[in-house]
Amino acid sequence: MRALTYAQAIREAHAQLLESDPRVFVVGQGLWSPWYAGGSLEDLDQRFGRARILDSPVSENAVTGLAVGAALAGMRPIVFHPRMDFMLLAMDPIVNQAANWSYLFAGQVQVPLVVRAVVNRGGEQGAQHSQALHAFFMHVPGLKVVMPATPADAKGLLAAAVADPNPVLYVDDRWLYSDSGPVAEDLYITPIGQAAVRRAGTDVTLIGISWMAKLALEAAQQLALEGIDAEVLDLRSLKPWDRPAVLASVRKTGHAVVADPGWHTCGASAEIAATIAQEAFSHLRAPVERVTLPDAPAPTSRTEEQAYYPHAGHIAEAARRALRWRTSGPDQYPEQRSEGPPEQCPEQRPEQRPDRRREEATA
Amino acid sequence: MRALTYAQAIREAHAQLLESDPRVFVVGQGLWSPWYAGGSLEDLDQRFGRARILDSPVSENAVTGLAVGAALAGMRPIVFHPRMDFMLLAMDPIVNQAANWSYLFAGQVQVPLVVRAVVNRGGEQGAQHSQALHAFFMHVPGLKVVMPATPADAKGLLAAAVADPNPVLYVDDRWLYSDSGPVAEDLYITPIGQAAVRRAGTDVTLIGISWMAKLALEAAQQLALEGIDAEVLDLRSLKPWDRPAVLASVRKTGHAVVADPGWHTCGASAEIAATIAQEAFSHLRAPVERVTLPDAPAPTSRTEEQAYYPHAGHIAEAARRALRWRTSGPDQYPEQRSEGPPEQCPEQRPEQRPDRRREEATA
Amino acid sequence: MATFIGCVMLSNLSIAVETEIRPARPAVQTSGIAVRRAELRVLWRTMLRIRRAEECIAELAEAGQARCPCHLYIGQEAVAAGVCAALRDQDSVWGGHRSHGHYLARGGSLEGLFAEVLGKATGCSGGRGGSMHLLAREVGILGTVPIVAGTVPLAAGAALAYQLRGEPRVACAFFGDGTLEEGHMHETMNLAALYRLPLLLVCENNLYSSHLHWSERRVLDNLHRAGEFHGVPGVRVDGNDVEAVLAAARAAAHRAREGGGPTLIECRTFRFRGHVGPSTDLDVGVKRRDALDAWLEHDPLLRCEECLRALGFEDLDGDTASVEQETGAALAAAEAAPFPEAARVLKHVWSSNPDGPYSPDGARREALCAR
Amino acid sequence: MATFIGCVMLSNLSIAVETEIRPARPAVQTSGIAVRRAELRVLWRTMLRIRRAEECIAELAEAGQARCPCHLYIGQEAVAAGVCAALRDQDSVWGGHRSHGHYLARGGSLEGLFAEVLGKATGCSGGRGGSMHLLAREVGILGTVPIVAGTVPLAAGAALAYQLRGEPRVACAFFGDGTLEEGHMHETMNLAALYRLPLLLVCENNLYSSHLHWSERRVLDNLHRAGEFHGVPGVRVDGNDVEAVLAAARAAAHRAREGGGPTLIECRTFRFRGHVGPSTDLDVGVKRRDALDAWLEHDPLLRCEECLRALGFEDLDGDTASVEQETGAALAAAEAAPFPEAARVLKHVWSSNPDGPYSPDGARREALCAR
Ligand SMILES: Cc1ncc(C[n+]2csc(CCOP(=O)(O)OP(=O)(O)O)c2C)c(N)n1
Ligand SMILES: Cc1ncc(C[n+]2csc(CCOP(=O)(O)OP(=O)(O)O)c2C)c(N)n1
Ligand SMILES: [Mg+2]
Ligand SMILES: [Mg+2]
Repeated sequence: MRALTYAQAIREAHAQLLESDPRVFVVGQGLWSPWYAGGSLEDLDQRFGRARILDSPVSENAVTGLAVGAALAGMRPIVFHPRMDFMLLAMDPIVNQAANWSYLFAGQVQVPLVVRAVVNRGGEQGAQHSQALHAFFMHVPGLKVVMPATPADAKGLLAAAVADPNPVLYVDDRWLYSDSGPVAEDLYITPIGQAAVRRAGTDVTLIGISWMAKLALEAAQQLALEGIDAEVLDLRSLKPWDRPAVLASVRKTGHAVVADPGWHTCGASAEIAATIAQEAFSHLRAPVERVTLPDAPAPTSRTEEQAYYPHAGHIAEAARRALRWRTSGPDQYPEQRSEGPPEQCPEQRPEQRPDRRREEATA
Repeated sequence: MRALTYAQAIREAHAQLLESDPRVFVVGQGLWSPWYAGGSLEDLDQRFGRARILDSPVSENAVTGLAVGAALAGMRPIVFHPRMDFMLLAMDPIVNQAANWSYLFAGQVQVPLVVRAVVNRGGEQGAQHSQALHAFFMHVPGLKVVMPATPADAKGLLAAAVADPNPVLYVDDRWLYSDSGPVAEDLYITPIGQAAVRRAGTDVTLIGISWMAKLALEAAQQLALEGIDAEVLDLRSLKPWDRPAVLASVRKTGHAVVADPGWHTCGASAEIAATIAQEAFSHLRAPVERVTLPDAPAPTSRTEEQAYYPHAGHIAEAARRALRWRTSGPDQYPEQRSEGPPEQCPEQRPEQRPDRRREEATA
Repeated sequence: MATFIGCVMLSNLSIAVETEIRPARPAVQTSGIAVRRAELRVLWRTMLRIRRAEECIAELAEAGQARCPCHLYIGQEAVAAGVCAALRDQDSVWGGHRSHGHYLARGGSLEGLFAEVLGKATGCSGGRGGSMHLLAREVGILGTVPIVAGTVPLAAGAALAYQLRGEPRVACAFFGDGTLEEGHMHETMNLAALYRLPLLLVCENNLYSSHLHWSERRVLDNLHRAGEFHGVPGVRVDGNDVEAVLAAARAAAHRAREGGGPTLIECRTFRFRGHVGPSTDLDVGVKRRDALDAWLEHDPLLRCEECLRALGFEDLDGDTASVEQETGAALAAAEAAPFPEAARVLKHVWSSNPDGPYSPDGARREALCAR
Repeated sequence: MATFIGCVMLSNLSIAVETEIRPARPAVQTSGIAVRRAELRVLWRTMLRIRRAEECIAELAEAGQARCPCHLYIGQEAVAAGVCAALRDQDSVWGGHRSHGHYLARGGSLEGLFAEVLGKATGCSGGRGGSMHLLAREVGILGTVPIVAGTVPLAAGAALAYQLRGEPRVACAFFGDGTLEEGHMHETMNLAALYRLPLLLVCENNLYSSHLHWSERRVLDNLHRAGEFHGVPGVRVDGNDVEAVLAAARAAAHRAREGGGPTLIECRTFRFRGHVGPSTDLDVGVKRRDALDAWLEHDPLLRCEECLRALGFEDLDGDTASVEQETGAALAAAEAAPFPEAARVLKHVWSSNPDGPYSPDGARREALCAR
């Protein structure tokens, strides 16, 4: 099979979908630019015309709403957000509208919408140009969420998202754009909701999302050198996510590491870890490990950026920690301590502070 | 101590904060209305003037941004959102701006902002007038999140939120407004980040949020009749949340039920359950139970509404399930089955579907 | 598809009727625009049907039978009746929290509305939406939802769909004066002008947004000019004059269908009831009590009726009786209809997945189904 | 505090200068508004300082030393210089992604800017923001961040703070032409008019938003009229004429300080470099290549210099040398400065909680600190 890059695979999926289905169109920022979408939409406007490839004003909310309305009127829009950070302006059409309409009208309408959100981070871009907010959308009933990690899935999941009668958030990370891999030439569907086993193993299950799935595979290779046989699952879909596959693997290995390129608290890793801990309770031989971004915005400087983003080594270390637990028992395990609530701190004008003499009793 | 309702306690906190600190002002929708805020802001405009109690146009985004800017310029604004659903239009000023500015500028500025978000549900209001989205904000670094469950905490946590140098999301649920309880007359602070033990017990820990803390206490009373001695924690703060208190209790009881009035997937309950399962791993004698809203939007009809919202009985039943696990062992426990990924379903115009002959291989 | 870029003429529509906030005394010949006599009678009947339905719903709310928030349309009937009369069957209509009138003016089923408001399974939204969420695809009501400005970009999207498919259809969004305070209204107007979308933007300016008079929310009384900056022409009409509304909407719909792009129509009107529920809200805003008295004399239904009688129609009582009868029968049917099954609560979260999403809480779900 | 409700005069400012998109040949006497000779020289020096700094940053970016995205201000210097000269020390300035010029025009430290762009701990934002996030409270730069329109409501909030405290201060927000496509710009203008906020809204219309020419984004070329609907008066000036900009900003600042409310100033200008980075972006948009050639002849710095020479200033080379020297020294200092410690990464998430939030991943955190 010929190889394509991740960006080329996305572009090819768009082209084939536009070709095969007149209802498909694309709207969003950067569609007529040679560089905006990192090659993932290159020249589509020339091939399909600017009526179907609509580059838009900087109006995230209305443009997304426009796509929701077009979906309700029988089209299959793909609304493109070149950064997820900007998409925060479009939460109303996504969360209040697209996610709810099927339920609101008891199934009489459907919203076959694809919201494509690009995560574009690193490169010292900082806090407002880095966010991976997939957990928000996992939380919202009525949405589906996919995050392909390979060129093949980038294509197959876009086709699946367009074919799905529900609003699907398709999250692609620019860090994957130049990865290359085999991609079938015809249009095909990678089913939403199915994880992929990237490596079979028996000792520990590494569950990766997006580029963390790639790191998980790297970690497995490191671990193999130490005689640890890790099973690697690429989750691919976050909602619905493949509970049977994850649980089956963890029940087999007894150890799990969840690697999510999002923040820690209430992130995807929380849901997956909580579910494993509940449903594979009697099979777990160590706590589920979570490797995530720290609960901090993205910094800019190269030193802090380097420290901020996890590496394969973090996943491998988490796996070792889980496996050590098995051998050495709980007492060896350094239990985490919370720093507790931060203390109240000095005000800008302390004399203006409310009276604190009374501290209310808690019981 | 005299008793106030929850709404009166909020109102009193506002009045005392406005009185004691000239930097405090309130802006948002419904402030000049006799009924909009359910009595929680009654007549404040008359007492403090309409310059400091600013009823606003229907412009959630700009009004919230205005409050962020005023906070950066040395004020202590409280921006009022009469429904959390509407606040989805203000995600940019909250998530991109308020949450990030301290970090972005390496601590040189602070955003002492209170975002007050009311959850107003039930009453057949439906999907767009019911949402409790606190998990979104727990996920975002730089924000704090509180959800008082009693009149005393409603007052004390509002004062704490105003005193805090960081943006604090203060979530109050209209279902609590008419609850009555003792509230000290002077202004006082309920520290952010501390849970309250509402009932001491030894058999199972019930961790409740907002009105689910109330239901947890009711559940404990039901359980007491059966000889089960439940400890009830009212979490009060969601970010930071009181990990030491929760973990200490669960290490003691070995059983935990988390009761959260939000959706299930990636909700507050996921974070708390995952943390307990990781950090109290060797003390847990049964899986952590989660009682939440189902992963569905809010319906309207009374029959479906009744089915949608959890009752104390659900919490009690979850506690019994956890305790049964101890006695009868895992095999008795009905492990949950995922329905798996929903099947692809018929399109509106099937002839237009992309070619599905090729299903991409996963390994 | 029309060219995207170009300059829209601001003077395409010249029928703007400036009205004072306080209405003048009702005049029999209102807008001076010829509407066929038979057509006027149909408009009147439409308004009457809305008025009677709303009065019923007010009673249901008062009695606690309707529990969902009901935002009544009484006083604004001429807007829905006039605009919808200018639309064709295949055009779509989008609304907000106060949309009973839009639904009925399009011919939506009375029983479906009553049942929905009562939370019954036979409601137009299957008992999932209540008063604030209405759907009637068979008559082109593509959706009304209560997030202020929520459906306006959606209507623009439907207009884009029609344009892309080359269909001669128009999308029409109804919204209130407060709605123009939402930023994405302005974004939408720019998009609509840029893409020359076949879109009608109908602003029902009833002078209030919830408890606030317009003068508490802006400095200028010029809503018909909201789209001027973006190249969306606007007209202002007396929204209590059904003939004036119809004429403005016809011109705008014609322009849209011909590829001329969107038009904003400001209809000056007043709601006789409060923001929500059956009360009159005399306790809020500036001048509401005086204004209500003045506007009551300007009742769109009575004005139209006077006009019809002046035109020689003598047999209006028969219509009144038949509307009464239709309303009563619909209400009885709605009251007799069943509530949805509790177990349905997890359905329709995802389309075509009849069982809803995987249940997070297996035990609870079983409990639900057992109730 | 001023009364909230009232009607703003749209004709308060009458100095609007209509300019064509293609600039006319540079004229020595530009706006006809008298600016003191010494003042003009200061303005020129400010522009020169920006120009030289931006050229340095372009080189740093080209060399890969500056890694963060840098949106250069070259070509637009007259806007920052003119507006900031109209402000007082205690006024605040807010910007966006293209704000090096605003920062320097207010007197922000060159070394702080270079260091920030290089990601150094001594940067004006402590090395946490890079080019797109600048802070210099000592000179009233209250924050520039790259979410389009992100700081404009914030500036309005600062203006509200000044008004509530009765301080005679003004907040000034700089933003681009594309920014007016964000809905909350319109919300903010309404709030500013309603509350009569002491706010300057400076729209730098460089005709492009990223790769798109204005005509690909709207149908009318009328940005100075964006606030008219809300009662915010607007003026249009030649943004490459520093005297014209200063005059318009002075009038607007005066009006704001006197309680007259906000003003929108559209400054017509052009960026000589591309949207981001040192290139010229000749591959995008309509007409960009022709336009660039025309605008290069309209260089604001050269125009001002010609004007000074015509006024008899002979000793400009000395200034050029001193700016050169200052720039070189600042750059050297910035290059010599250290990067932040990796272990700082969890700090400042919450203010006054020096250790950052509880670390979710204890082991990883230890690893971080050990590096
Ligand atoms: C986004 C959003 N913000 C606030 C509200 C609360 N709300 C419901 S109706 C309404 C008033 C709207 O006024 P207007 O648009 O004039 O319509 P009217 O009620 O007068 O028909 C408001 C503010 C809402 N539903 N949605
Ligand atoms: C909310 C948001 N949407 C999109 C972007 C991407 N973006 C960055 S700069 C820019 C163009 C802004 O154009 P303009 O306001 O004219 O400023 P200019 O770059 O011309 O100075 C865009 C679209 C963004 N930063 N923020
Ligand atoms: Mg209104
Ligand atoms: Mg621009």
